[in-house]
Amino acid sequence: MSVNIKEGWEPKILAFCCNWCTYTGADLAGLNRMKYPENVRVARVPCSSRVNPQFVIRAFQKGCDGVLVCGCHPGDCHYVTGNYFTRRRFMLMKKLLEYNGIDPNRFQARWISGSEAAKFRDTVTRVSEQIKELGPNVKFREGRWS
Amino acid sequence: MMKYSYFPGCSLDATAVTYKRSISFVAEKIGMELNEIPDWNCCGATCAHSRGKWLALALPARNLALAEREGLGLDIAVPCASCYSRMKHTVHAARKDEADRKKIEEIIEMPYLAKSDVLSFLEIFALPEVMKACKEKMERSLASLNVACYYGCLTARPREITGGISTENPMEMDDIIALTGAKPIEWDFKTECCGASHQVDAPEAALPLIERIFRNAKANGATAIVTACPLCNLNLDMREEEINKKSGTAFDIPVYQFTQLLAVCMGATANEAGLHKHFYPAYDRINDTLRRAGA
Amino acid sequence: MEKVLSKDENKALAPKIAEQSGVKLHECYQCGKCTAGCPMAHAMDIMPRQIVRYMQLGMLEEVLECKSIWLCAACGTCYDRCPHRVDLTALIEALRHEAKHHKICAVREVDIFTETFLGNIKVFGKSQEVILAGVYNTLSGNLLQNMNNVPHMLRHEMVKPEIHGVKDKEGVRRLMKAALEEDDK
Amino acid sequence: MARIGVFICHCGTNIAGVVDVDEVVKAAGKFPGVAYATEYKYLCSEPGQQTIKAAIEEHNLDRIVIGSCSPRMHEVTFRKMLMSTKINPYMLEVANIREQCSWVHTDKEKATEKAIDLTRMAVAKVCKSKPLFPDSIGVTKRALVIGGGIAGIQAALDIADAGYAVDIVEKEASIGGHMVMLDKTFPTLDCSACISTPKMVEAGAHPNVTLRAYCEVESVKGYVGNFEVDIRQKAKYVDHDTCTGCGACEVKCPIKVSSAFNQGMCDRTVMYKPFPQAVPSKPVIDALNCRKISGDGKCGVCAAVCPLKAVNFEDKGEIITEKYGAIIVATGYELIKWQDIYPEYGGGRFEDVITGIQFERLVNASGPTEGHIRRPSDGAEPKDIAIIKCVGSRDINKGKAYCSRACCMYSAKHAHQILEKIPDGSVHIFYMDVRTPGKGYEEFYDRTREDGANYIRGRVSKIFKEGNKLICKGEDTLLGKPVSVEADMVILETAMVPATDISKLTGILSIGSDTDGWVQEAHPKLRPVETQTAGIFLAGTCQGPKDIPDTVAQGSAAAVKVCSLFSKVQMETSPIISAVDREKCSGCEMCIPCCPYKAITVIEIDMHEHGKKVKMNVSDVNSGLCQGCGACAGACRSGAIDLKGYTNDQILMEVDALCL
Repeated sequence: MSVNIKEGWEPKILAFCCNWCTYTGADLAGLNRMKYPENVRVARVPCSSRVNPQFVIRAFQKGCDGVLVCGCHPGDCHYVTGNYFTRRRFMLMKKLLEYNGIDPNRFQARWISGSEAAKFRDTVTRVSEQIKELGPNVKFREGRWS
Repeated sequence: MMKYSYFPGCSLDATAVTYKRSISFVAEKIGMELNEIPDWNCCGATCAHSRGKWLALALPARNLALAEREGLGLDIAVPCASCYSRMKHTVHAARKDEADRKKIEEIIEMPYLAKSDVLSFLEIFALPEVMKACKEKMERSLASLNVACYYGCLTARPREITGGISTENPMEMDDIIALTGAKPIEWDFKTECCGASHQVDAPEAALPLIERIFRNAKANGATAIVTACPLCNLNLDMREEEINKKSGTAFDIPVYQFTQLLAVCMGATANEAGLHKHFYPAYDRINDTLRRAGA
Repeated sequence: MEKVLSKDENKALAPKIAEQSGVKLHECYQCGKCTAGCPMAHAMDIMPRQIVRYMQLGMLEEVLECKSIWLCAACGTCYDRCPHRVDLTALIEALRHEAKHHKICAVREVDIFTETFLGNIKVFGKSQEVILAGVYNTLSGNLLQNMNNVPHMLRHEMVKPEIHGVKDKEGVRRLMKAALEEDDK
Repeated sequence: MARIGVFICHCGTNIAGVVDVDEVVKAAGKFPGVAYATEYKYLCSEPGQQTIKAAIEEHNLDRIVIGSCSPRMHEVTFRKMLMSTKINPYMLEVANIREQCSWVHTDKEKATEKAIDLTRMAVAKVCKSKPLFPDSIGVTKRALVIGGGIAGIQAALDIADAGYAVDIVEKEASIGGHMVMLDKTFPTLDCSACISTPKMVEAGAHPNVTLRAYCEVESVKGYVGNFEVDIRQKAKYVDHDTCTGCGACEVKCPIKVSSAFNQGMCDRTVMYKPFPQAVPSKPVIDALNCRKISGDGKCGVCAAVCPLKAVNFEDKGEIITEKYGAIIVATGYELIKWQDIYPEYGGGRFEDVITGIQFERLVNASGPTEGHIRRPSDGAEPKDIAIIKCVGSRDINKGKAYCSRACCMYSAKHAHQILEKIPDGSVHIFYMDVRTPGKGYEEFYDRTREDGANYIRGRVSKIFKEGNKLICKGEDTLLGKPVSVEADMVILETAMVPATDISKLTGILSIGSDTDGWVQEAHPKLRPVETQTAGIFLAGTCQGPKDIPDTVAQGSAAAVKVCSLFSKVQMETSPIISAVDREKCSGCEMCIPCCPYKAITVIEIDMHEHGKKVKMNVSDVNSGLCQGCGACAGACRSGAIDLKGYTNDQILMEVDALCL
């Protein structure tokens, strides 16, 4: 995928969404025909704690411009303690990305419940705008050899 | 520290002489410093915002900017509910939207950063520090006086702009009046409008607004009504006689400013508290109450 | 002849005025709580609720020509108690500006009072109550209004001969001119 | 090499209206491993599923990708379909190109490109899928119903009649909930006690029903079929086994407090039964107000007069732990605290401004006034009564946005009862709409107007007192005129809101609640009595405002869900659970603290290392306990423990596919 920052460049953002809360919220946003930018691709996971930090690094390595991890609000997790692990893991992840020279704002975590359709739309819209400002993720792409 | 910039408002130098005298007496007595804003202008009251949005924002802005230029960095004390409301609207608009603040600066040709807050006399006298100061200065009691505290509409509404007291059943003035030993009664027209300038430009339509205030106060056993605004006071005090004649009611409820009752209890003479300056005779009710309370 | 709603040409003007005053007309479901609480409703020709109804249907002239927008005392009760937070006070304020723009005013006295009051500020920078009352009475034609209170006012120095206006009268006048230009844009 | 079949659904125009389906099929055809790609108008329909089955045979496919609506809608449908083919139901991936693509985007080109990306991710993931086979575990054939109102009672009785054991946990001293407080019920006006007390007695006496009154749920562990629940039995200070409910102690108890059951309209003794027809019909001591227990200790009259020595002041209550297979939440509603949010209606200062339920107690024969309508301030019979509807409902400024559904009918009933009991009385009802959605409801509304109730369309703005009259200022919006009513008493029909401690319970059960705090149902239309969590169901007003007919219907509905769960000898468990690859596991035990169900343990196994037999500690997953959250797989550094259905490989392939 050639990387030329041409006008109208659209960021590619991967969002890991937990099946019980955020994925449901996203579906509800669809049910209510809410509109949001097209550049987020959702990958469904049973719980936000399923997201191994290696997946996030792999996404950036393969050229993703932004990664979003969404789950239930702390205390509401369907698996009781899942999102506590998510929270701890991804505070460290922000530091790791900074250490690697990736702008930590490319990676964000949000708590979105099954009934917060509007919050999902607003999160996707805001994150897309933020990533668009940051521009394409050239850091890893140049290093890629495939 | 009880130090404020002070915006008296046009009516204090005219019909609201009772308010002006009692404020200066009480302020001096409890050591409250009121620095009058130099060369202040009229806030525009209802007429400005009836005519235009920017006129309504600009007129109070000049006063706020003058206070800011003084550099004292004090909050602004405002005795009149209408001036208070208009200045609060300007501060709210300036703080909410940077573009509006800049446009106000352009219109008034002065810098205005909306740093200091605007406080009504009610909010100031309800502060614990001021309440304590007043309590210490109490010399006499108005024990048997049943007072209906009338807040008027602009001190309470709109909520998000005044941001202070309850819009239906506020208690600030009740607590202040309780300091004098008088009994603030429970009644239902605390924040119902008195008609303000409509008493002049639409008198027949507006007069019932005052009658129903008196009727509810009387029904709940009030022997005095207390206000915290020159215009509410004027409308109630000046028209009680007129209503008794027109509607055949027998309201006998004098109307005071809350600072007058504080002044009387702090030892002010009838003259210093302006008790002889009311349209509806107000001296006797205070005098009898003080005697009965053994002043 | 009935009102043809679909064909009204200045139908777009009503929503624009509402939007300027931050009011979403569709939010009002005509419950009547504003009229019920309005202190001046008894004297109004169309009820506060009906003002919103006319605006919802884009029927702007009826609202601009009504007495209600001038009898409103701007006390804010309607907005405070409205179950859908429709700011009727702001809407009526905007309608007054629009009516003034079209030189329509169904309650002449209110307009005379406003103009006299603002005239006072333009001249003195402050509102001189005695001049305000005098000029208003003459212009409005009810010469003896409140005259019975004048003796009392004189005796108790509520009304003083000397006029203490603002020193920087010129500054206040410039400010008012600039603000009104902005308003009349 | 995998032979994948890709099927893109039009869903009528829901998908095809925005996404160019043919483009997606063309692109999908070129993805690695795809042997056949096509599209169809309605894949979830019977003919749609037939086309897929035919294609599987014809092109000898071994895994399927479906681009359609959300997997949460039809993944189960397509898995059931695959059961009748040679393909394992878990060799399936669904790309969500409706709720998360066509419905939320307008730009056709970008939406199509996104649909292609989502399909490419699904195809990449399905390449790494492996056949999975569900396990099965035992089911405890005992149900727990939380809440003893009519919903809980109905559910418990239906479960008990189906032959299964069921416990009702009720936090008050008696079951009955709000319904038993009512006098009559609309639209047939049959007396509420006459139809609910028999049900209460039946529940009290049913061999399969265990009544746990004055209890609260402390904690819930486990999962569907195998819940372990700690129930706190609050201290009753009366041994209900020996006590016969003779009531001697109640009569003698010297201290009186406001009766919550009678909505504060009268007092009750501290040793009390909430109401005469209480079930269990044995008293408890309200410890907080008891002089003996929390006062100066100088009392004990009840113990003295009790012929059976059933009173025990040392009772500390206890924690009972029970195993259950299913839980039904039926905790009901409360009325909004209107006093705090409506100062313009007096904010509670006027004694004669009461709520609808307070009026029900006034007009109820076993209420504080034995059914005579007397106003609280002076006990006089009110002649002119005003009823104000939607107090707290349909009001985003001070109350709740929603409509509370039942008040239109129960206010008409109040009007009817007033006009029946006070012949020369008058009733004015301030309304905005009269919503009569049930059978016989509109006819009941007609009859109320026939009885002489005056309906005035408009909200009341203010209630104030003059003399002993309450003035209600309103507007008749049909006339366009301000009107007011001078009333002797005012009834506010206040909004229903969730019970105050519902958030504690939803936390314990880790089930969701919606933005207003009501328990979140799995799907508002298709799964109204289930929650997101398998094995936990709901019934009645805990899910949202509703009237008694709907509540009872939901009670029975939830019961049948429980019975269908209990009808299975073994319960199939989801095969999407974790498993450990012992070759890779270093025994670091990082995964163990991550598991909320304590499904991972360390075991010792024999391994061969460089030819020598060696003992090694590795993790092991108990397939019964694991619920498939994947927290362990997220923590494992060596990728030894992995979640079937969402393996590391599958997700990494998804990520790679996105970034091509």
